[in-house]
Amino acid sequence: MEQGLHCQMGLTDGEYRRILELLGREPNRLELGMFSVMWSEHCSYKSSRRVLEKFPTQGPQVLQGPGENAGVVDIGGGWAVSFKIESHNHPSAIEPYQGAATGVGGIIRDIFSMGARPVALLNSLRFGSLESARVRYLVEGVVAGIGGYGNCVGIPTVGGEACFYPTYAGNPLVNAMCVGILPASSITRGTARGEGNAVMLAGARTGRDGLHGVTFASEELDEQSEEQRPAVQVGDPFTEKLLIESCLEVMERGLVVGVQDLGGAGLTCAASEMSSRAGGGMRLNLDRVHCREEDMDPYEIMLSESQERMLLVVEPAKEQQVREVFERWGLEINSIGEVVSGGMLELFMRGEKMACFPAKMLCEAAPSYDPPFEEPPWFRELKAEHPAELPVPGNLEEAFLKLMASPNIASKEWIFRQYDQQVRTCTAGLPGGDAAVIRLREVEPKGLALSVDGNSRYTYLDPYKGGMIAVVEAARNVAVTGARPLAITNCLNFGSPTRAHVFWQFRQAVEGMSRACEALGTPVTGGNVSFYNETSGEAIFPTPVVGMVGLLEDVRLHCPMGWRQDGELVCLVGDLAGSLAGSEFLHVYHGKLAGELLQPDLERARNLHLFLLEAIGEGLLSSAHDLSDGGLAVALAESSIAGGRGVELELLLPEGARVDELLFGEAQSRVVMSLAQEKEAALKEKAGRYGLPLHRLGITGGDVFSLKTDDRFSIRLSLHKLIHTWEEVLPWYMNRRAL
Amino acid sequence: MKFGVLVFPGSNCDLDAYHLVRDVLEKPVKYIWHGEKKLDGCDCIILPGGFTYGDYLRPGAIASFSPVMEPLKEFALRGGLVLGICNGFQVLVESGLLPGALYRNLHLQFRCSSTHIKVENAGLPFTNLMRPGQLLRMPVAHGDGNYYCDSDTLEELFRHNRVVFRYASPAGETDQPSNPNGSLANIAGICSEGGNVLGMMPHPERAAEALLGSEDGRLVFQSILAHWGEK
Amino acid sequence: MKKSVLDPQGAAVEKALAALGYGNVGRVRVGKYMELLLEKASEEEASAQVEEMCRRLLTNPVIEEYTYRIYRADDGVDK
Amino acid sequence: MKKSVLDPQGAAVEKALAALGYGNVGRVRVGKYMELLLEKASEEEASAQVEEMCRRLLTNPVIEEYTYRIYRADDGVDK
Ligand SMILES: Nc1ncnc2c1ncn2[C@@H]1O[C@H](COP(=O)(O)OP(=O)(O)O)[C@@H](O)[C@H]1O
Ligand SMILES: [Mg+2]
Repeated sequence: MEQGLHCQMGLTDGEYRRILELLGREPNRLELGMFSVMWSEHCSYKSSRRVLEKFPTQGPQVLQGPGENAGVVDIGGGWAVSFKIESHNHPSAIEPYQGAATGVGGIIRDIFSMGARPVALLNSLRFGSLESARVRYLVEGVVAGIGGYGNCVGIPTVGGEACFYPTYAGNPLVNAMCVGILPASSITRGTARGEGNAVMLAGARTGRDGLHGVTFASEELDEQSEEQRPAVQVGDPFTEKLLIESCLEVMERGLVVGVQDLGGAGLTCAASEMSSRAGGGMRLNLDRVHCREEDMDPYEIMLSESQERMLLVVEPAKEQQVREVFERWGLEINSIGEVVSGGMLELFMRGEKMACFPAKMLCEAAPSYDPPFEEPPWFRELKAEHPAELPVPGNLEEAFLKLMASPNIASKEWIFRQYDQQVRTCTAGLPGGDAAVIRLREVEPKGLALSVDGNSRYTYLDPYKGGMIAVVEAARNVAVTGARPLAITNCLNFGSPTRAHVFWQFRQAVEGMSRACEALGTPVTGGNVSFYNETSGEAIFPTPVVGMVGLLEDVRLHCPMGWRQDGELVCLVGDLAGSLAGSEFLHVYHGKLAGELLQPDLERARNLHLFLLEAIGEGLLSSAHDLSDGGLAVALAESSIAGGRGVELELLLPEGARVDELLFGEAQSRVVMSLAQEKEAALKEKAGRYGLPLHRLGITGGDVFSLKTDDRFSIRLSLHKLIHTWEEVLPWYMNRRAL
Repeated sequence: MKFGVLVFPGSNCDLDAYHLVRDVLEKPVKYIWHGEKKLDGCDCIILPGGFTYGDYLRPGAIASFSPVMEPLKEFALRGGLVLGICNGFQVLVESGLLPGALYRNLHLQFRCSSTHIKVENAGLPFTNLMRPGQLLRMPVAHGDGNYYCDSDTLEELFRHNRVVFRYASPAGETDQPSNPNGSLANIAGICSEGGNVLGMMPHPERAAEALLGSEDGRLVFQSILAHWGEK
Repeated sequence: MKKSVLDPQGAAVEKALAALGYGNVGRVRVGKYMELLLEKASEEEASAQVEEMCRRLLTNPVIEEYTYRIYRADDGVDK
Repeated sequence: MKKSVLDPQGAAVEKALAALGYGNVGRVRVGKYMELLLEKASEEEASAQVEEMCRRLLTNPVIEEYTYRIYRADDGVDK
């Protein structure tokens, strides 16, 4: 054994000793490679596992919690929804188009390997400032890559979020989420049960791409990263589309025992996890793996991360039928081995035994750590700063326009117009609303409301409250469409877990998210952790992203965010003024990120969601839009823009609040809504019953956005100007595309 | 009246066309696999949108050599109704059933957005319930919808009223800002000499139900039924 | 791409080059390049087959032109 | 495209050619072809500039390789 080979592969000396102990001998290069990828942070969750155990994962709706390829929740009527979010940050930083595209491909495979028909995609994107040409290059490539893949496979991309803060300049975040539907009684799992069953590898050929991709994902990015070129994979969405159709067909016809996609750590991961879950083993003959290149050795075959491949476990009697399905779709499929009892993973090539050890050693026996953690000094320092000591803007209209033109608030249409949002003809709420709304043809008239959310300004200032807010905001986004929040998936994007400050952030965020999930009754069914998001020793803002699924009992009643008619009443449910702490206004106008966040009131959040469910279900509301970045003024403007009509608003400055806190302050559990004037009494009664404050703000109509406070005209803009300001930001930046 | 929806590897709006005929029009419909050698008595064939063969090489190019294209050509020659939507239009162009070419959008991006199209020929089996000059709202979603043909062909298309739909502003102007892809003369859809083969980039099947935001697209299919003497 | 057909990719590349300071670059055209390996064929047979494949599938005569070159043995056929 | 990188287009074209009866075609790779006209430059300068442009913009070194050829006068520069 070469000295230090394990180090090159990313294993520590301690881990190597443990491998020696477990095996009772020295591993050969192939075995060591397999250990190194499976024991990487990406595959083993060795630093995060014990923290993640804190997530609430139970609930009557949960059919499959964390641990499988994706979670599954019951939606009634015999149907269920499978969903998951995953990061592809590092690959996207190196090759934005292919990195993002293969991220989408990977998450889709997680969903259909559960037996679910993928019906929607979402994504959460974080980049540096658009002033940078490199950042614009990344944005252009990532967005094109997401579209290029999703459009071709025919799954609509229905929503997402995109933020721009300097912290992500060198390490963009690309998180992709997929949602699928399946009969509640026929979940397929990734298990290799049944001694003698065939192990079949289907789809693309195995090439030398992506060797050690997971190790790459478990390291910080540095100047050398661009040289790590062999790790780059190219996505083939056409093959993926064929894989979806053929896999779903064999699963629907009950021809398979277990299925798992080949993602990070390729065949090594799929074979060992499927075996380990079933408590069994596998004997694989690597000569039978269809390879793209000649002379691939066992090491390369086992570690390749070539895309668009699936591993299936099939009873011998059904092998031929399975083969026929894949071949009809023009895909290659080979039986590469069989399930064996006893739990050993045995690999052969050219008649020789190349590796042999218990599959569990790669999975359950993987190390698990409790990294040290420590509250960072800036936590208290930033909290002690009081944004309310800053001067109130002299010109509120100018401040407001500045906010509307922040890339974080401005229209994201430049992004989502590159995505096919409507294929499958199920999208009832297009991107641009609070949550995407899709109908479910399988269980009419039910529908889903889907949202991804995270606010890294908040999580940087206070990861505990920020984590809580991510859940609360995602739930509110689906609730304003009239949906009941069901469950979440999440992607935890952080710096290196070996830094005590980062690990403190991680623990705090998970804690906050857990409390919120418990309070809202939305358990965690799965997710993904992405550590080592750093460039040159600098960690990104801690960025937990929440993917929320909400259920609409009748999709036809879903509530849009724009004013629907002239002459309707505009109301706010929740507190009038918010806080400037960590607000987008503070960032945009004062260039600051500081202050102590308000503690989110989880009880109120829960009541608000119940209130919305009832009010929308009874048809009281014409529109509803949640308040988030930019506060009340921005939310009102967005409802005007979305509805294509103006509004006359008169806001009373609450006692003790400043006008910038009223207009631009941020706080949770607030929603602006419009309704027919005669329904006001009913709404009041309902809000009262749920203990929610209700404020009358104005009347819709005309083509002017007019907002008065204290008898002064604060903001008065033509709708045209408002829309123009908000719409032109991203196109303006992105037209300066040259490097 | 019976509809057939062709399915090529990589078709992905096949489901949408099928759903539209079965659930919205409530008419018989069946999928026809690209490897078939006959059309099984269908009266109208829909070539759906999608990315046949990944749109690798050129959109529609590889699909245009599918076995099913032989009976389709015969069917079209005999006057059978053929509707190609988006990628289906690209297949029709590549196979020579319609003239010209569809290539990369001028701005080089995939574009999914709502467009208005103006009815230029309301006398076809696909448009007989429309008024000339009527505006329809329908989404487009494509990366290669930039219609091109040489000037003789263009003249011939206009002379024989074969330009069926053109992109227009909400006010009905066929101007440059309303053109989502750079197509020659804002062309959104054209038909064959006999008027029985229509290719269009916008998606009528995505605009045929109130829940999806527009019902204008249903007119295309209702016209087909009317032509056939059905309601 | 034929000269008469507007080439959006070429135009975009030209603009991007200009923005990078390569103002002396003009008439950029972007097309496709393919390499294929033809087995068991004399040079003339190869030529004839490539010609036929180009016409039937590899190019679209409405918008594209093509040329090709044939190499022997070790390096396959270049179109 | 680098040899080690998957070329889905090439694979699809190869299959399509086989289906059309050209079973003797293998190893199809599809790439980009560009023509540009460089003004006011000696052959060496042109060479250096093309090299630089390829590295900076025209190709993606992560997945692509490039070669180029330079012609004089009448026909511009061929990459
Ligand atoms: N990357 C993206 N992909 C798809 N849709 C996006 C993306 N970014 C933003 N959107 C859409 O733009 C709208 C506004 O996003 P955002 O401002 O983040 O909303 P919110 O604050 O309500 O979460 C949403 O409807 C969202 O779906
Ligand atoms: Mg929102």
